[in-house]
Amino acid sequence: MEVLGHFNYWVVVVLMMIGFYALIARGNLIKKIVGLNIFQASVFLLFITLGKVTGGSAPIIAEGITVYSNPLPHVLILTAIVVGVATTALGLALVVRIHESYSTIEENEIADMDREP
Amino acid sequence: MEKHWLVRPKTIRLLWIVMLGVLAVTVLLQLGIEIHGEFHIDETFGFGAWYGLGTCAVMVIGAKILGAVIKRKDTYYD
Amino acid sequence: MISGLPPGLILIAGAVAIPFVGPTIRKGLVLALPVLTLALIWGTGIDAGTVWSAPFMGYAVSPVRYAPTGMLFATVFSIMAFGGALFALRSARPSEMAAAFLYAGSAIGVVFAGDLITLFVFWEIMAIGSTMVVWNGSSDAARRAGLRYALIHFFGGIVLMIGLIGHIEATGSITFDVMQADAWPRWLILAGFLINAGAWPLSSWIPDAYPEASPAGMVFLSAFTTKTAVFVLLVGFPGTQALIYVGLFMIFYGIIYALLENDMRRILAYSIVNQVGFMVVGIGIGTEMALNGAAAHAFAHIIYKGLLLMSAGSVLYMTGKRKCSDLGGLFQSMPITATCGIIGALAISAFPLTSGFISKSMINQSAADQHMMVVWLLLTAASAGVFLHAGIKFPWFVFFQKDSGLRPPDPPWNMRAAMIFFAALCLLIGVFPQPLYALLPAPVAFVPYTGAHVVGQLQLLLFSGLAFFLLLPLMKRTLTVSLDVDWLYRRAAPAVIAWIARDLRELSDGVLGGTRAQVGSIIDSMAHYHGPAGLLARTLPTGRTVFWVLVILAAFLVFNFS
Amino acid sequence: MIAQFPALQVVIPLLGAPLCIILRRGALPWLIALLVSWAALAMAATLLSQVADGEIISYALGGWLAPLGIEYRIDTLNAFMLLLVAGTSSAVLPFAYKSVAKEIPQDRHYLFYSGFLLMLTGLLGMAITGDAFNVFVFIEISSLSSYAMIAMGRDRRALSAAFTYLVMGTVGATFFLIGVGLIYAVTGTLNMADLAERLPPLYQSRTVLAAFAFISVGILLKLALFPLHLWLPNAYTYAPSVVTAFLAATATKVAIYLLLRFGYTVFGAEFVFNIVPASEVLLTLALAGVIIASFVAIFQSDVKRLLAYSSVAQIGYIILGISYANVTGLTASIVHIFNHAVTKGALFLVMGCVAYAAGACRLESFAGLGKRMPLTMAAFVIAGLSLIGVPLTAGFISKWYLVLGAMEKGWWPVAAVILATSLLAAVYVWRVVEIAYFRDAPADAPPLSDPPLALLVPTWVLTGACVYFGIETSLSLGFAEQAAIQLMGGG
Repeated sequence: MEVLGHFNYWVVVVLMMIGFYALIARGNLIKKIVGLNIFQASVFLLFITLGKVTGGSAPIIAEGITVYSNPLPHVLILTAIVVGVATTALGLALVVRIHESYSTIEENEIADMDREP
Repeated sequence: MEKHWLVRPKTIRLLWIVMLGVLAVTVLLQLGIEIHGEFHIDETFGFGAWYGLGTCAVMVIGAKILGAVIKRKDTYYD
Repeated sequence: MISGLPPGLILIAGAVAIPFVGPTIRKGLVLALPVLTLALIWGTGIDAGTVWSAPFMGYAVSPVRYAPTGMLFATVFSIMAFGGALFALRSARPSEMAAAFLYAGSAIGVVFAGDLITLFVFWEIMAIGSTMVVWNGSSDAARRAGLRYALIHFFGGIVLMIGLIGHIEATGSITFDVMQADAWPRWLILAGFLINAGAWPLSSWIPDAYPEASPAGMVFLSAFTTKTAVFVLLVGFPGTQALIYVGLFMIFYGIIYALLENDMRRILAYSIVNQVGFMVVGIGIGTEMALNGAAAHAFAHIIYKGLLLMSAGSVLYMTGKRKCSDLGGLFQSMPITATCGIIGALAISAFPLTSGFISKSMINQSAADQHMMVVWLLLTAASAGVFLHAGIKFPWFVFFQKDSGLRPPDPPWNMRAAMIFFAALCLLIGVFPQPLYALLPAPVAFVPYTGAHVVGQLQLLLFSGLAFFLLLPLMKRTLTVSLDVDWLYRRAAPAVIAWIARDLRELSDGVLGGTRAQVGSIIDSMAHYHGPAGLLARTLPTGRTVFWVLVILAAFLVFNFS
Repeated sequence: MIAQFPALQVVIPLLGAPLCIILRRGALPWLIALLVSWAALAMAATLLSQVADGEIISYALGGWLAPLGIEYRIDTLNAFMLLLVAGTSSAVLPFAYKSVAKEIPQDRHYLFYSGFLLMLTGLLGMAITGDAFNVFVFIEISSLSSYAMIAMGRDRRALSAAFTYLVMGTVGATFFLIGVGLIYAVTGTLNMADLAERLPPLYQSRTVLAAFAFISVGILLKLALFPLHLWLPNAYTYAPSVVTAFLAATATKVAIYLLLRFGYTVFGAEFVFNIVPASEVLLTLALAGVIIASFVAIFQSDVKRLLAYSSVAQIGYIILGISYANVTGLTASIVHIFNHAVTKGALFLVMGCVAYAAGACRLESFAGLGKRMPLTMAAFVIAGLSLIGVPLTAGFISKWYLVLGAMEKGWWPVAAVILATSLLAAVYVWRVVEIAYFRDAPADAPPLSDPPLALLVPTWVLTGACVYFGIETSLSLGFAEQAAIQLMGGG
């Protein structure tokens, strides 16, 4: 089945859409951050599966192993995960401050409070 | 209060007479001066006089007619 | 080294310095700088040609080019700056004086420009300087008229800039020289020039904005913008036939509107259009004599129009009134102002022995020499019309007519001195035309004072005078303004926009099912779409923003794969 | 030593950030930030002088050679951007001392300067690196720090603005990452120079097409091209004055640099303009942005917000120049990146001065400022003229080249739009000037005067630069032209 051949891509796409849906449709700021995380996770998955070679082993030189997975995407994603964690942390910190100032974390209510008189 | 000499009716009447006299002189002067025009019309006798009088009348009346259409109170844009 | 300095820079530097010096130094400065400019212009000499070039924006620009026409205009501009400064010495605020000097300096910059880029740069600075002069009229009307003025000149600048860049792109040359109006870049350049010349239909900015300036401000305004436009037309488009028709239209437009006008300074503003029309016709005819005539007429015009506006400015300054219907009988208490005003009026009407006679005759004569009978007849009729609308109407209604009961004295000494200086110049040039003729770009073989000429002109003018007094009942002053093209952007366009905006609003209200109250004004309707909480500026929730991202991404992908 | 400048350019600001946190007392963090920024400026100037003759510096980070190691690759465009970023931060940091003291609580100053240096690091890194993934890392460094910096604004709306920016910025950066992943999948390299060699045979590949779409949308979001600009107005309006000035002058500009770098160097002009209809897409969005954002700016009641929308319009101009796909248009874009940075920097510093004195930047608070803060408002007028594009200001140079480029293409309606929208710029600048000079302050207004010299001098340095670069163009225009030729020539 050609369409299902690259099932990893399908997983990525589905995760990405779930993430976007949360971003677009949810007014709760924390849910938005969760959506953002799912979206990012889908991209991490994309990179990781790109580097995986079927039947390949971890890239450690050892006797009798000739097929290795590509380690570079995995290394890159380590960096990206760090960035993602930092973003989440910052986002949550902002939500805390927003809650302190507005006493709500619903986007609509915040927008209503901000509307120019 | 005595009116300024220039605006007394007597002076004004005198000014009209002087002016008509000057007008006559300018036209008559043409008798002594040969005019070389580029066109025929400008060689006619007293061309400046009749042409000036005529065109001015046309312009004033033309302005009057146009004015009837485009004049507005001067507070129009305020 | 000093000879390489762009002469306009002296006045511009003065403009920068004026706000920062004390009143005594300022007075000395504003009188000395124009003289210094004149000395620099003539100290360097015509043979200097293009003095230097410098790299700018990847082109070699030549900001200083000495050429006869430019020097003639620069000379009269310096004289005007001096006379205007003398007139404004006590009444003008520092900001107004600075604006006027920026304006005058950039006008001189234009006439010395050796290339189109320098020309454009000074052209735009001139627009800024003149707008600031209008704003210094310091009334609410001045502010609004100044904004309209600025927008029109900004628009003119846009037209000119598109033309210039198109021209430079097509020819690869930035030299400012004779051009043929044969392709759209040149047409746009010509249009840009004509907007500044006050050509119809974009002429109403002159009577709209100029009379809102201060008494001294309008003296400056009358001199530079339209005359630099005449200068660039003279250098760039001599002999362009379309200009004859444009000019003739300007002439009669000016006369008719001036005849209908009640405000004395608006009368004079319309007569600027009329006089520039004569110059434009001369440029359109394009023979050596016609071009000489246009240049000489510009020279003479700046001085007598300055004089007329000084006279009108003095009346306004002393009485605070500018409507003919409020004025009259002032000759009794303002004899110097009245006399000088009459001399200016005679000069603009080209009475023999005044400067207007020896310059305008050249244009009329060149039309005759080219056997353009219709043009000649129209010009002759127009000469009579000038006497009618400016030569008699202005002094008659302001200084004579009925007695308004006003008895203001003549203005302060500096204003009187400026008027007497200019009145003397009008007469001197009229009696001794040779020095002016020597300045003209081409050698002059024209003899103004022939018997036939003088008699013909006297007949024409005196009989128009007769017509004026005979038709006086038809010219009763009314408290009116006349609609002009500016009606389109002051009344019609806003109304149309308001109408469309209202319709759009109804539409959107209908679609949204809203019951928002109808607010008629344009601003409100526009703000509906563009305001802080408007559709296009609203702080969108994050979700909708992300949605847009996806739309653009999808568009990109569709585009890419199709 | 000079040979190590490419690395030091990024490393010194990066080390300065924790230093600010360690030495948190008094004015020390500010001093560190200032010195670091000036050092960065000196290094950027040196690098620019080294590549001025068209040479390209390649620097292998940590001694790992490209294509496996990270390469810093500096040509005229990179060096020009480095100079712009370091120059702007060097000009606004002296301003920061008093402005930050007024706008941000004392106990957070060291965090502010630390964050500022991180922002600087990120932007310098984006401009200098020759590695596609490294770009992502630097984007995130600069973005994360700028979210935090924006949230430091006094108004609580700064928080929601920062949050929106965080979401949008992350989405943009992640899109960029997806694109990079896709081209890595087909080429097996992340080095830009290497990619440039390996991509041409793959131009028809769907993966490459998709990668281009993701990367462009990601970058367009970061550079706030209409209609992806929605995060920008609030972020600029509510951020602290210094941050707004710095971000407006550099952040979107570096993103535009990335667009140029990926468009011309990585994918290649042939791909971008002939295979993908990027020219048409960019032209449409840019024109829409210029017109709509200019109109929106006219109707704003907060001057900072007005200027923010004007930034969106100006970004439209820059993208317009790119869409011409000729050397003149590209030159116009690059020179406008520079000129607009100088102009907007000056204008937002003026806003900083007004905020310092009057506390707010709403239109009403400008009433009578022409008399009460003459030097500040004079700077506004001059920088405003540059924004409009009046001759002898920097803005005119860009406008001229933008129109010239349009004419070369024969797109004279586009030229007309450019010039007509500068009329709109005149209107929105005029609205502020009118209130400042023609409307008197309310009778009960507290007395105001020009801010202290510490604020005025930096403002006037940038204002002076608006005029200087309008007359002496060999630096701005000269390097822009060289960079444009290098990009177009595939160098």
